[in-house]
Amino acid sequence: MSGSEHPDHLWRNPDPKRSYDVVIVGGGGHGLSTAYYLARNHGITNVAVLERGWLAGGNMARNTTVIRSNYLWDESAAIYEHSMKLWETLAEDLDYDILFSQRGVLNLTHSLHDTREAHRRVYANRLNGIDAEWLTPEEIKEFCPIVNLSPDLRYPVMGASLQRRGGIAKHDYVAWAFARQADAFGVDLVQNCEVTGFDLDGGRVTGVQTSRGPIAAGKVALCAAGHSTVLAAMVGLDLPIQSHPLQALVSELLEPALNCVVLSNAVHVYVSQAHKGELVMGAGIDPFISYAQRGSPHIIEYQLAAAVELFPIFSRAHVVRTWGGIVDVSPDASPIVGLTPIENLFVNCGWGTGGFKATPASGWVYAHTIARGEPHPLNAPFSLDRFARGALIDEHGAAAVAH
Amino acid sequence: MLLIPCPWCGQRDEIEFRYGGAAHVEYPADPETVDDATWARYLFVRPNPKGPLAERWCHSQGCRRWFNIVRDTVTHQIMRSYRMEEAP
Amino acid sequence: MTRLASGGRIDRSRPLRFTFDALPHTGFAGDTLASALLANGVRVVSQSVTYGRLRGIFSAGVEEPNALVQVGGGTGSEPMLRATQVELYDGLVAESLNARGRLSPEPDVARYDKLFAHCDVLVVGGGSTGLAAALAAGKAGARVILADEQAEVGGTFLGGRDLIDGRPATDWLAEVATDLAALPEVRVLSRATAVGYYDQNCVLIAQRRTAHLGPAAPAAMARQRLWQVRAKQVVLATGAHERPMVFAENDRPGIMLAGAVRTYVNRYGVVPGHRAVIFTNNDSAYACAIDLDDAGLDVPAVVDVRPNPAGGWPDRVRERGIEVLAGQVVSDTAGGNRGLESVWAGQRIDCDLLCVSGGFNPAVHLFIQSQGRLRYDEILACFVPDEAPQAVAVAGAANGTFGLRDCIQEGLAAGAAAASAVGFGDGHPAGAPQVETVAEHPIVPFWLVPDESGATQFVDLERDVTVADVRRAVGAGMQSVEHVKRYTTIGTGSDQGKTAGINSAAIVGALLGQPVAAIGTTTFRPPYVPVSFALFAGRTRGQLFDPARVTPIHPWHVAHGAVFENVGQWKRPWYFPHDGETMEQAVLRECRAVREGVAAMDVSTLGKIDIQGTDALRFLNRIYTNAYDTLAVGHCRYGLMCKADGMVFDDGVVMHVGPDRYLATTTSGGAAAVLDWMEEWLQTEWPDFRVRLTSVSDQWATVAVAGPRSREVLRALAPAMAADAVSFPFMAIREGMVAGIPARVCRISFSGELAFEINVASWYGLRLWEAVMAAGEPFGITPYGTEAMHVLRAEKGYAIIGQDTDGTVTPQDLGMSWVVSKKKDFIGRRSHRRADTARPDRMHLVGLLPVEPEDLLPEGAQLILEPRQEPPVAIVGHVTSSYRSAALGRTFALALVKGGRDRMASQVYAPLPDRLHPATVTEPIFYDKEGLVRDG
Amino acid sequence: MARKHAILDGFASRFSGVASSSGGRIALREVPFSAQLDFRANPADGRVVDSVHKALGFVLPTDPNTAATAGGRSALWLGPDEWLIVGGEGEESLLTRVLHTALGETFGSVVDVSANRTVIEVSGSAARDVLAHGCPVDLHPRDFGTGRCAQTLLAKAQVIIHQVNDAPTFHLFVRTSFAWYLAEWLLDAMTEYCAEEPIGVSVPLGGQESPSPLRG
Ligand SMILES: Cc1cc2nc3c(=O)[nH]c(=O)nc-3n(C[C@H](O)[C@H](O)[C@H](O)COP(=O)(O)OP(=O)(O)OC[C@H]3O[C@@H](n4cnc5c(N)ncnc54)[C@H](O)[C@@H]3O)c2cc1C
Ligand SMILES: NC(=O)c1ccc[n+]([C@@H]2O[C@H](COP(=O)([O-])OP(=O)(O)OC[C@H]3O[C@@H](n4cnc5c(N)ncnc54)[C@H](O)[C@@H]3O)[C@@H](O)[C@H]2O)c1
Ligand SMILES: Cc1cc2nc3c(=O)[nH]c(=O)nc-3n(C[C@H](O)[C@H](O)[C@H](O)COP(=O)(O)O)c2cc1C
Ligand SMILES: [Zn+2]
Repeated sequence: MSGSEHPDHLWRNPDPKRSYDVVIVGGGGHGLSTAYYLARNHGITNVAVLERGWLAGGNMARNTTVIRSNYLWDESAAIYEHSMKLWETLAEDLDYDILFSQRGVLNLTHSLHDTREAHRRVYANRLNGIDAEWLTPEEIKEFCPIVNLSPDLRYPVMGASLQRRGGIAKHDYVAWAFARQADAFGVDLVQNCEVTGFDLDGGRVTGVQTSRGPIAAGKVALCAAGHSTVLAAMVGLDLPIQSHPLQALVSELLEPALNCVVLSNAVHVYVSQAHKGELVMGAGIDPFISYAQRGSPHIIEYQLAAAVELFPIFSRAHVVRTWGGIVDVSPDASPIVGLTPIENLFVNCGWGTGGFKATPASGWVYAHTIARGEPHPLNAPFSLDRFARGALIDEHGAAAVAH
Repeated sequence: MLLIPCPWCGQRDEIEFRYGGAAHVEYPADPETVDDATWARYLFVRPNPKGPLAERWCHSQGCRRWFNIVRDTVTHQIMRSYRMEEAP
Repeated sequence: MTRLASGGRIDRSRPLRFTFDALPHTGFAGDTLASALLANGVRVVSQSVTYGRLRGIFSAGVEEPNALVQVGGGTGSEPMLRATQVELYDGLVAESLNARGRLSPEPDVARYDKLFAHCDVLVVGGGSTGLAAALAAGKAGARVILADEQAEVGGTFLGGRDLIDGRPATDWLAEVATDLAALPEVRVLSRATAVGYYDQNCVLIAQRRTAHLGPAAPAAMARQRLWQVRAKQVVLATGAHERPMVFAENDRPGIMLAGAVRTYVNRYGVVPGHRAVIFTNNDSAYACAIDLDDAGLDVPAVVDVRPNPAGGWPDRVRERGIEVLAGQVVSDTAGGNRGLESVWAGQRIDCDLLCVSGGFNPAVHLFIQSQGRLRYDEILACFVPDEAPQAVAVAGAANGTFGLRDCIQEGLAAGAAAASAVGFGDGHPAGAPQVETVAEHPIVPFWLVPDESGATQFVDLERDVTVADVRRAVGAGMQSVEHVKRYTTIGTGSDQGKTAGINSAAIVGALLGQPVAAIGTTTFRPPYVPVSFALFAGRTRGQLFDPARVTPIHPWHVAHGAVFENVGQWKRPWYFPHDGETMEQAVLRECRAVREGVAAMDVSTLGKIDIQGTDALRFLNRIYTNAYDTLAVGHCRYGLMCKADGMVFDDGVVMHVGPDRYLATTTSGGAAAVLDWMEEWLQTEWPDFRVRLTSVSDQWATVAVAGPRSREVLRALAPAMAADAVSFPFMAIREGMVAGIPARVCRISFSGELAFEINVASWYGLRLWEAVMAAGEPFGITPYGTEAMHVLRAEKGYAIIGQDTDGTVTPQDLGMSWVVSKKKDFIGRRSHRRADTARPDRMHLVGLLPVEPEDLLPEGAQLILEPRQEPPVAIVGHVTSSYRSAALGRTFALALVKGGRDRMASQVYAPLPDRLHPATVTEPIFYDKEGLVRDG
Repeated sequence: MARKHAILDGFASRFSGVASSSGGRIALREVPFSAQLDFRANPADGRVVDSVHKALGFVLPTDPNTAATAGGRSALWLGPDEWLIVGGEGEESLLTRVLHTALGETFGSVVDVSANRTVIEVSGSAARDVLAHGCPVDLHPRDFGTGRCAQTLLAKAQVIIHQVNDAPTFHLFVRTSFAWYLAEWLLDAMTEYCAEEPIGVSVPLGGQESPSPLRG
């Protein structure tokens, strides 16, 4: 039973008030952490988080919980590392055991090209103050014995980068922990409240229309992940975001078998074993746009073929559930956090397949941006206008393959 | 697994196709005269509606023809399939 | 023993031995592990996951939450199987689990496969409804697949004692099975569970094929098969799952679903106890009382929550002297280490078997996956299918139709309608057979026996979750079943809450004062039952995980000891070591051969695209950054292409091979993407262009012969071809016979040396290579691989797309403005003018000479300006390529460096784990800057 | 003239073993070196169509996924204005000439792709079943049949499948660089059909699975 892991009280279920200083649209991890840091860091508590469904029922409920900060570019490294530092004290800060486990994240490489890129990242990480190591196959064997290191693999493992401080946390608990503290500060968490329109006064936003009536707002902060363009379109704002299905799956509970997080780009796998014992595995992104929270089965088939290749021991584990989320993909695979051309309207989106790990930092810098009306230095590079300038922060990793 | 009606080959499994994103995106008539913002819109901003979307696919493992379909992004129902030269 | 002397569908002439937790037992062919365990009097089969409570077999099907076992004794060990679904075989070895499985380290040597199948009508579920549907559709002439998850079709009535047309229902079953077998377009799959319902009627079926044979399973036969069925119409006849009742201590061994108990008695000839009480809110469990009474058990009472159960069933039970405790509930139980001993129903009743029925939940899992919507039916007290966006019909118990005759009728109608919807038959079903019906007394929904603490009122047996947990969740502020699910873990076990889900919703509703209809269900997701990873992987394993592409010359490389490199899907020789040589020695030797003598490389992997038509030139000018107007027939030119964002995408050589006809090469990994890219622009943006593109990558095998003595080799191979520098200038193309093979020869060089690329039809590739090696022998010709090729090109400063670029690099960044036309528009041109793209301090490709000539910088090493290492340190670039050069007698590197072209001769540092490595920034060209050796 | 080398040379003995080990249910061989021309022309241009008809004896098929055959040569529909013209070994120059003549001055293209793909021939009563393990296209006789062709995937290789007779015999046109992979895949997919004894499993009533997984 897991009930006893949780506090007796999480949140009230208030009806929305007529007006708030700040209305946050979207009660996912980012919306909730934004509300929390608005209250905690900036003393702004007359805040509502409006959620169309149940709290943290979007991507926050669906992600594979991988946490790491070993991003390539300086700008990304800085924001994700800020997040990592917040994770390291988050359970205490929020007074909730969020099962944050720094068990290490291993990134396998399978070609010279992969290996070169991994080295590039390891070296860059170190200069950015992020822990990063390169492991040879022998060292991988020691660190994670169940990885298949046979040279007979179609794409044999050539090595791996390792971030020991990386790991996982329990996604739902993280959301509830932020929600509980925000609630305690007086933030209204309003569920089943869909934002259906915006009130504008000239070029300024003054409130929102919702399925539970109009709500006036000093500032409106979008935090709607896959639905960001749908909301932005209501005020005539076009965001460079595409919403794609991203699937994941779990096995039944198993005795401990996998002691760290393993990622592989080439033989597409990302997998960890959650604290209860289920293997949690992310699949590939479906190429098409979808809001259905489901994807195609061949993606799952490929995923499991890759998993069994790399972990022969998984062969007879069973998939007990697959699901999908709606990820908000930006052209450079980096988030968009900051101001919009509309006064008092802020945007936070584009975290795509990797924003869970950013949950604390995203809320931290977004709250700052909302409170001050200007970006925090950490999110300044992630402005919406970077696309016009061409100042992209390309985290896709290297593109083509050599001659 | 979508079943996609290629206007030429008929209904085929999604795995035979390559996705091409939104259809009917206009290339700026004279890229040299548009400003950076307009050019960036062309490069990066695409329709992303919740509901029907006109989109391009290429039957890359089949007849290699690009074509358009209208597909609902919520139900995945495909309402229409038409050739490149046909009106949207 | 609790096995009946006769009856059931087991074969008493075939005893089977098995062990459970190391104790030996015997069952019969036709048993499941569960029925055999019950027959052997095994009541405790597991301990619960959190509290370690004793648990027994609870159901007879997929919904089983308790009897999870590890099974071996056949071909390998498999965790977390349901004893209710494991068919018994001789030698089976099973162990109990506490709802947590064990992965076996022994390799899984079994085979798994996949099959694509197509049909007009897919019927899921082979109970009375599904059989009727398949029969109706099949008789109409449609192609039909009927999939049932059990070892034999028949469904629920195999566990009942219905009469059809006055005879046992199994007689009807035999007839239907014969009829179906006679229809050539009907295929019946057993042990085949539909696990996922996807878009456009794509249904995945997981079939167990050999596990039930145990050690006798043929090794060549796939153990399991994944069917990907594409059906024009689907009929879901998946039946219904019985709901348990929620009361204190409701998890003891001996407490079972009433329908399951009937199945054990009637289908397997097993009575799971001696003295049985029934606890129900509906009529169906009365049949259980009668079956048990007939089987000779003591049945002291039926506890019925309904105040006045009347009508056919209660009467029949009362007739037998079984007491009906109307308006009563079982509120508590007592027991010991063998399970149940008594129940409390206003009075203590001793019993070792409690048969519970809280009503039925139609198995709507697949329907929901198909995007169907549910509606709550107040009369039936369950969620039933409502709107269906796909071409799917639901029939029988899955549709809330619970009478056998109605099920058959609905099945026939659904089958006929589905067939006629796709052009077979008129849609009118045949008449249904006669089935005796008993007047029913309606169900009274009943979700929860009142209990103060709720701490032993189990809602989810597999996950060990109680009413107390639900109460805490709701108390904490949770109002959605989705939250309650996640807070308590109800429904997240390997049974996915098949017996827990609706009860949990109803209890939440009760706590919030809302009807179950308003609470709704959590989301049903694939797979319907657990599916092994291996089955999803199928035969996509080992060397079949991904195609390994090879050139026609590949056998030679293998025979000559090449070490291979994976380049995309290609297998390419990386280097050819001699005996006792290290990689470094081999590569230096291969490089030296190119620079000093002659060497040959298989470059057949390059992509090749035939481009022809009167607009071909116009087309090339738009695709590539440089212009082709002045490229004469018989000549070729290097070309670079960008994506619309201005970033370098691919490169290659464009040959002008005839009037309006070109042949473009692409990088080995980029071929497919480049062709798709070209077709996309051609078909979508420039449909009026008269241009045709054809992939000819595999048509041609290509051998590069490079080095100062390559001309001599060519002369030996093609005496008729003038090969001197004037007759055959750089970037010229000649056609003619080479080694007796029609060939196209280009004077292209990727090393700076005199070099020729000889293209022949791929079926001549191996012959050509052998001829080149033979002709070159007098000159010491050396085969070389990709590594030497990389070194040589780097010495010349030629960038490799994907190594020296990463999708963020423009041609200008590479110092290749010479290949960017100022006069014409091309894809990506506009992007080069954007503020950030035009910045002078972008990353530039430069050369690096480590200060110590033996210092080999690792590729990927980051560069800094100040010799300081405390992070964070401003990064100015990174090493993209780095090698030891035979020609230079030292190491060198290429790097992308911020504002690099303005830093010539300055120092940068690569901070590596051991220390700082200084290097000097140079032009990215190290060898033969003046291009003197090109002509040999 | 040098001798050609068939890309699947090394598979010959494994291929030929299939017929006996499958009890005659499958036969497998490489048919190398056929002449293959990628031909693009406007199908509405009667002059082109007539010219091809006169020279080669077939009318270029315009129904998607169909092939026309005459005199041992075929035209496989590849797209609305594209065909693969297949002839015997060494006929590529002849066919090139014929097609160029047919095109005349009209817009189109002729590309010799004879060495681009090899042909793997799979035939026998179990052939259809074997292909169904990796091919998403419905090859059932009601939907496919002799004279039909399709460009699709077989496992992870792109192929053109052409059913040439009712045996049934299928010609799989596969790019030479994928031929090894496809050969290995086919042999693997045939395992169950090539076991010493035909594999059938006795199952209780109603649970029949015929030894051949695809009936009819
Ligand atoms: C399968 C999968 C695996 C992933 N794995 C990882 C991983 O391992 N590591 C990692 O770092 N990241 C991962 N991610 C990404 C991560 O989940 C997301 O980037 C992150 O959760 C997004 O932020 P969020 O939590 O605020 O979004 P969400 O939880 O999606 O929150 C957005 C909310 O906005 C609400 N909303 C939308 N429209 C409206 C409206 N009109 N009115 C009111 N509310 C509205 C939605 O209902 C939703 O609750 C994964 C994602 C998926 C889908
Ligand atoms: N008296 C009652 O209240 C009551 C309630 C429920 C059912 N019933 C009886 O149950 C029978 C209902 O007939 P029915 O045919 O609709 O249901 P059924 O339960 O007889 O048959 C359903 C069949 O589908 C199979 N199945 C379920 N899901 C599957 C899947 N995903 N893939 C493959 N197979 C799957 C089951 O194993 C079963 O064999 C009737 O005999 C009816 O009288 C009675
Ligand atoms: C890290 C993680 C672990 C999970 N573990 C389980 C699990 O053990 N059992 C289960 O049924 N679902 C598990 N889920 C999946 C959820 O049940 C659910 O599918 C997911 O939250 C998406 O919601 P939806 O399927 O209701 O749309 C897990 C999800 C995540 C993100
Ligand atoms: Zn097509």
